[in-house]
Amino acid sequence: ACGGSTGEESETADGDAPLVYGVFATPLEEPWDGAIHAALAEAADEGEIRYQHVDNLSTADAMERALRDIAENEQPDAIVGDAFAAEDAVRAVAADYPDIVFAFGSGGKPQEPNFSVFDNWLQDPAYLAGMLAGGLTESDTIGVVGAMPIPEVNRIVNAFIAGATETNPDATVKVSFINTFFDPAAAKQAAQAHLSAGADVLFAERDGVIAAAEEADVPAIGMMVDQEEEAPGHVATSLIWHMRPTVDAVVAQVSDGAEAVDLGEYSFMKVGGSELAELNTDIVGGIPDDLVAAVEDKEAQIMDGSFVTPVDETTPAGSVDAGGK
Amino acid sequence: MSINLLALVGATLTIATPLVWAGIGELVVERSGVLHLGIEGVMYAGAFVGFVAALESGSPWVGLGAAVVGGMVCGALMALLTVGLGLNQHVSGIGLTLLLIAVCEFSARLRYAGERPRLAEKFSTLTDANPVVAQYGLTYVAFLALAPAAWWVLRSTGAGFRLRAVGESFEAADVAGISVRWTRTWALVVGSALMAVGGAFLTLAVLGSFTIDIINGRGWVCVALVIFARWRVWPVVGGALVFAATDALQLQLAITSAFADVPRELMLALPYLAVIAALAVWGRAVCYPATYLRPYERG
Amino acid sequence: MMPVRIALRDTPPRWTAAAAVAVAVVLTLALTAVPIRLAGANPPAAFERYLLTPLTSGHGLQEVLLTATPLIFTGIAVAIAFRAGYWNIGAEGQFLAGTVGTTAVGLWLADLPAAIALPLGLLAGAAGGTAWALLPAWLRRRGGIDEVVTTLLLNPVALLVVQGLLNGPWRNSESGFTDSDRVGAGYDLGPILPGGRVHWGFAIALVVAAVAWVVTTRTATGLRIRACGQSPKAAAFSGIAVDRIQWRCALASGAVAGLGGASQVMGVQHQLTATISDGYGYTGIVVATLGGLSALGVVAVALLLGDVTVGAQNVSLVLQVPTQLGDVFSALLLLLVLACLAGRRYRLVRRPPPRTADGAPPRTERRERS
Amino acid sequence: MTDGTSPGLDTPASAGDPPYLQLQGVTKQYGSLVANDDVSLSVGRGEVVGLLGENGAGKSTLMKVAYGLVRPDTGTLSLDGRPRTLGSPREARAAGIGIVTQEFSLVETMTVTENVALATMPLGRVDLAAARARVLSTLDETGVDLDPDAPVEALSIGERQRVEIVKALVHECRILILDEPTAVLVPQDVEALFSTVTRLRSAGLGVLFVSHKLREVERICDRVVVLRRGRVVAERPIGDVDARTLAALMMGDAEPPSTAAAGALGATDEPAPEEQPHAARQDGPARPRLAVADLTLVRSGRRVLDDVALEVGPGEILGVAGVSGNGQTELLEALAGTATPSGGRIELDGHDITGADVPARLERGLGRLTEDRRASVVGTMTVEDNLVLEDLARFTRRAGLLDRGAVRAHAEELIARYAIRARPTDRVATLSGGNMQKVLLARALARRPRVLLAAQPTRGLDVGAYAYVHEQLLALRNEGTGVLLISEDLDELLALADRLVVLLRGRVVGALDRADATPQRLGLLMTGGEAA
Ligand SMILES: Nc1ncnc2c1ncn2[C@@H]1O[C@H](COP(=O)(O)OP(=O)(O)OP(=O)(O)O)[C@@H](O)[C@H]1O
Ligand SMILES: Nc1ncnc2c1ncn2[C@@H]1O[C@H](COP(=O)(O)OP(=O)(O)OP(=O)(O)O)[C@@H](O)[C@H]1O
Ligand SMILES: [Mg+2]
Ligand SMILES: [Mg+2]
Repeated sequence: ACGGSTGEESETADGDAPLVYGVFATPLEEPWDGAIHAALAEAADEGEIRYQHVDNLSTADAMERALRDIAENEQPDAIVGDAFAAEDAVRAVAADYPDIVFAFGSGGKPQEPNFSVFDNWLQDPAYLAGMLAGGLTESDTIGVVGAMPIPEVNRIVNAFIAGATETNPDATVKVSFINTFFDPAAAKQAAQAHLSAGADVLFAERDGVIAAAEEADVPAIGMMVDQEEEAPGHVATSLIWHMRPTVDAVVAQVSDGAEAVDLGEYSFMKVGGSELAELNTDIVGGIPDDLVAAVEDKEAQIMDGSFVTPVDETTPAGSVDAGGK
Repeated sequence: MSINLLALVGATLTIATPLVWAGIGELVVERSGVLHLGIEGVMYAGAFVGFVAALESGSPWVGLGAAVVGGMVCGALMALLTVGLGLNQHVSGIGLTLLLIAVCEFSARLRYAGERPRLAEKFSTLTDANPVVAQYGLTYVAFLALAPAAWWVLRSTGAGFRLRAVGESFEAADVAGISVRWTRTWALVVGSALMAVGGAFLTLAVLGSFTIDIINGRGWVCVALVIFARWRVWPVVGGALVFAATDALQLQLAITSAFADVPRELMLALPYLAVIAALAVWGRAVCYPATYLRPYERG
Repeated sequence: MMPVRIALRDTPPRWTAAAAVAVAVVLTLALTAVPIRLAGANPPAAFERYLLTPLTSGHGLQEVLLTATPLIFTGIAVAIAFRAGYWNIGAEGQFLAGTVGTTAVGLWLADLPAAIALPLGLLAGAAGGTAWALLPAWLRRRGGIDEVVTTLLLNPVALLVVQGLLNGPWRNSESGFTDSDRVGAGYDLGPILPGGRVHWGFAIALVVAAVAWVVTTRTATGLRIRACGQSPKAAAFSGIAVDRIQWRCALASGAVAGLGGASQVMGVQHQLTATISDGYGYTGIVVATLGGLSALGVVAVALLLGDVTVGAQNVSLVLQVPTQLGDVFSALLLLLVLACLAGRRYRLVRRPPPRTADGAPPRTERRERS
Repeated sequence: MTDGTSPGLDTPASAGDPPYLQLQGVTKQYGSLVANDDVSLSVGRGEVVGLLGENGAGKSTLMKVAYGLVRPDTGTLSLDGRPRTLGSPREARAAGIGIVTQEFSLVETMTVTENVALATMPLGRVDLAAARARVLSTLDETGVDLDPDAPVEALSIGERQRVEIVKALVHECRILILDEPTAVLVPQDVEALFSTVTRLRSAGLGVLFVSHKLREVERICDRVVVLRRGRVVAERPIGDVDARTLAALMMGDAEPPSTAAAGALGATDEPAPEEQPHAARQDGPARPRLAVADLTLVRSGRRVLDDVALEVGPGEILGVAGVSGNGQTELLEALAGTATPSGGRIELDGHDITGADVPARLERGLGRLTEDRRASVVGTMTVEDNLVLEDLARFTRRAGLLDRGAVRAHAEELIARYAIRARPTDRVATLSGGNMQKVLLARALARRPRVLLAAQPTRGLDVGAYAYVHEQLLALRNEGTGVLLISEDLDELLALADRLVVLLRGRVVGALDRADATPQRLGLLMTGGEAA
């Protein structure tokens, strides 16, 4: 995201470190691609890779143009990015350049020989966050504001609901989507609709919700990065996506030769692909110790594999009576 | 569950606020015969400049001031293009929007690479009594001061008459010794300042943070509202309220189980369809300001 | 007092257009040098890539044509309507409606052979665009309801329709992501040159432009359309059915925009996605007006924008500067080209030695304004 | 450049004190066209200077220069002998100059009062009540009749001209510029204007008066200046000029105006001899070319046309007199096909065309010349395109392709035949109204109409054009075409019409033969003073 600076860093980086290109459909400001970019930039800073990137390739022809341009002229070792909305183009290019490692965020299957896919599998932290929310709510109503009902969001929201059900069988989880990745103002209005409908805990899958929570003085749960500092008194915790393990897997492929695998589980919590930020117990109303204990206990079960969070990618209904379902 | 009426009204007022500010700004400009499609970009610039200034200074008031100044500069730029050089208003406006958004996003990228700073202090609602009156100061000003003032100025001051004269007939204004160029320039400067405030409302009051795409088409809605209102102040306000009300309603319906399986997109489309319907019902024969879209040239 | 003054030309000579664009380019370079430095790249390298690189390699040239294709469609669409005095700001929505139409047949009748699929797909796109243009045109004709508002507001609605379909019936059956399945292979508009990226949609765009050119400049209909746009009153007085002509142009405009959508689905995306239109409809307004509402102008401007778009992407990719820098560049170029083209109407002339009867200095200089 | 005298020397004004207003060496070019070429002109205290010249001679341009509306390329302007810069009308007003421009300069959506007050409004709150009072007092000082609260868009052309005059007179000024103020005024209004001017003149007002009507110039001017092609070609005290010489001066080498023109211009008092009004109607009562029966048109509740009945026979010119705003415009629209009547019947050669659209009417042989030129041609299109606009079918080859060659030939032929001063490729907007009118005339006559509607066909035209249009109308009449001539110019009606009807508030209130029509009787009928 850092203008030219990234480019210059990469030049200073170790000459024979693999050259990895980040190719993103949305601007880096969008949290999803932002997370991928952050991990790659971090790896570059550590000299693991040389890193270049281009973002905001919203149409298939722009995406394909960039990929071919890179593959043709820049001799990269690997290309990482998101193939949503351009599956065809990306896979076509990958097929034309079998020696380059392609690792793309995608809902599709891997493609021989060199096209691996990954995704942000945050159902584990989402489940834990749900438990937390279920325990925190007194009105038994929880509000969730999401971008749009795409699988990655759905399974997070559904896991969240499942978690809430565990700690609070009577909880009602209300879900609304703003149908755009941005427009935090709309997200805030949606959150306020939740509040007016009685919600007293909010899950901020999108920007703007935390502002509403702050004004209404209720706890909220952040997303993608630790958002605690945005509202120290109100952000109970955040779901965090760590792309680094995935990146390392890609780097490994560069040295051991390209494969076509599903890198999905590198986003799972037990491999450190995702986590729930440290609980912030000094939020309004605090967090009861037994709830903290319950969450940490479940976290441990997930880490040792004794609990596997169910994955459900169906679109959650606007209002789910957790108990009822 | 039932709809919470108070909350609905409160949300309506908040959602309508930026539309009222920017809409009245657009109205002032269009009354002088200039179509200001730069509005989307000016709102965006207002939101960004206001945010940056507030962040640096730590005071939202400084941010507001900066937004106003920024808006005036944008207006002057639009005036240079459409009044000074007499360029096509469609292209100038769209071009200005593209330019301003690009410049803001570019600067945002350079300044805040990655992280999302928040304002230490943002405008807060004047009271928390109940959702209806728990509004930001800018909302109160928009409805209780700006709109009446705009209405009065246009209706019964020389400034208003000059604005309309220029919008209706170059020859008449000219012969009456009214400078078409200056009038239009001032209209653009003042109007754009109002638009910028509308944009800054989102960053300085509603969110206290800036993200790209923050205006997300609200400017285009304002253009539509102004034409829909036939360049009259109160209908602009009314239109903004209709739009905002449907939007707020949609947000509440989306989370009531009764409407769970109505397609969300249908509800999201409601505000636009509402305005079109309103126009279709009592929007016959819009007559534009006579000098609309025409550059002014003198022998 | 300056020895020269600025005077209006009767008609600017043709070559000045090219000159104006050149001047605009130079100014743009000068103005963008600073931000480019700020972004940590060196301006000359950037400029070369913005404008020249795309044009110097065969495959870069192809990318330019590819990028220009949707802009030619929307540009022509807007030009048709504007010429007739129908302010269609809704090309964006009509373009999207076109993509929906094409995708619909492409999904439901996926297995048709190309011979049938191609015309059907294009037809469906045009039909979709026309359908989306129908309501505003009808409101305008029946109730004199202003089309600017209605066409403008239908754009976001069209996008919502796309999203609704992608969230609902057309959700990708494999990935579950919100973009449709691939349309039947029969619907693919192949590359014009084998292995190339420019698809036949570009050829169709050129044909559409050519037809538009002939109609507006060579036919009686074209004359009627211009009359309606430039003086509806006089047109009506001369017995031209203004309403009907504007109605037809409105629908034709929608059809062409929809055709653009079809070409984008069949030639580029091969599926429907929520981001399939990169604001082509709005850019079309710019292309049309900058192109002077003439078919040739539209094609020229579309190619220029295509060049800059490709170049901008290339810059951000190779020099690692933010993509928005490209947007800054093209927005500036746009405004400056507009300004320079307008500037052609003026020329400097040497002022004849002022005659003064009583030796009083002539007072005219300070009155000069261009 | 001017024959002999340098401007302003032998004029009463400059005998003692310097002239109020003096323009010297004014040159103004538009592109290649020189609108004013080294023009010098002065107006003194209590002096009325007439400015004459053909269409496009440069009169309006010069007036606009004097008022700061147009910046000359060179030249100086001095007030009371002191050189001044009039960068803008604002300064001109401040210097005490008032103007009635040729083209209306009114805000249609504002009321009469608001229009009048516009120039003097402060930025802050305006006191419309006071403004209204001022307007009312000016109205009865000048004997002009207007509703101060009427929105201008609701006013007829004549009424709008009155507003313009009130606008100029309501503010104190020392110099008044009147650019063809009478072109659209009825006799009563002209009288009112002239008496006001005379009164103010004796109070020291200096007036610049532009007109194409020599009779008016002779009446109120002390001195005339003649422009041709942007140059001053003559400047004479009114005493030693007569209509014919002036006309000759204006048109330069062009042949002197026919007696018809001279007659219409009042140079000679008896109607021109060689017109034989009934010439073409010897052969008994033929079937009427145009027959209108109880034609009614209702607009916003008002019956603007009320049971109008007319008949125009072959080879006959029927004149329609009336104060503007009494239904002439609507009558024209209803007949031309641009307005649909609420009731009644229109027959052309016995065919009912009441419901027919414009093309159908054109097919039947209807030709139109309207009062609003600029709404009858597409200004931004070329002369040749405008000339074929009504008749596109004839110039279309198969596949709808336009036969450009034929269009060009057509244009060149008409330009030659009707002496239009323009090239086929000129944009019509750049033609002077006179030539614009010729274009319309050519377009209408080219289709050999069986019935011609002519509304204000000579409004604002110069001597040459005026005479020319009249000759064309008479020739057409003599070929057997039926002509319906709507005009507010009584001289014109009396010179051309075989029979006359008078419109008052949308009804026909009088029909008389030309023989027993006098300006007095008509004037009475037009103002409702006498029922016929
Ligand atoms: N705005 C303009 N642009 C280009 N040419 C102009 C313009 N105004 C005037 N002209 C040219 O200057 C010439 C003089 O115009 P002007 O209005 O002074 O004529 P005029 O004497 O007033 O004619 P008329 O008797 O019809 O009023 C015209 O023939 C016209 O070609
Ligand atoms: N937009 C324009 N471009 C070029 N010339 C113009 C333009 N507008 C007016 N003119 C010129 O200004 C002159 C005066 O214009 P105007 O409309 O007053 O003519 P007019 O007074 O109607 O002519 P007439 O006295 O025959 O009625 C005309 O000769 C015309 O050539
Ligand atoms: Mg004139
Ligand atoms: Mg005239």
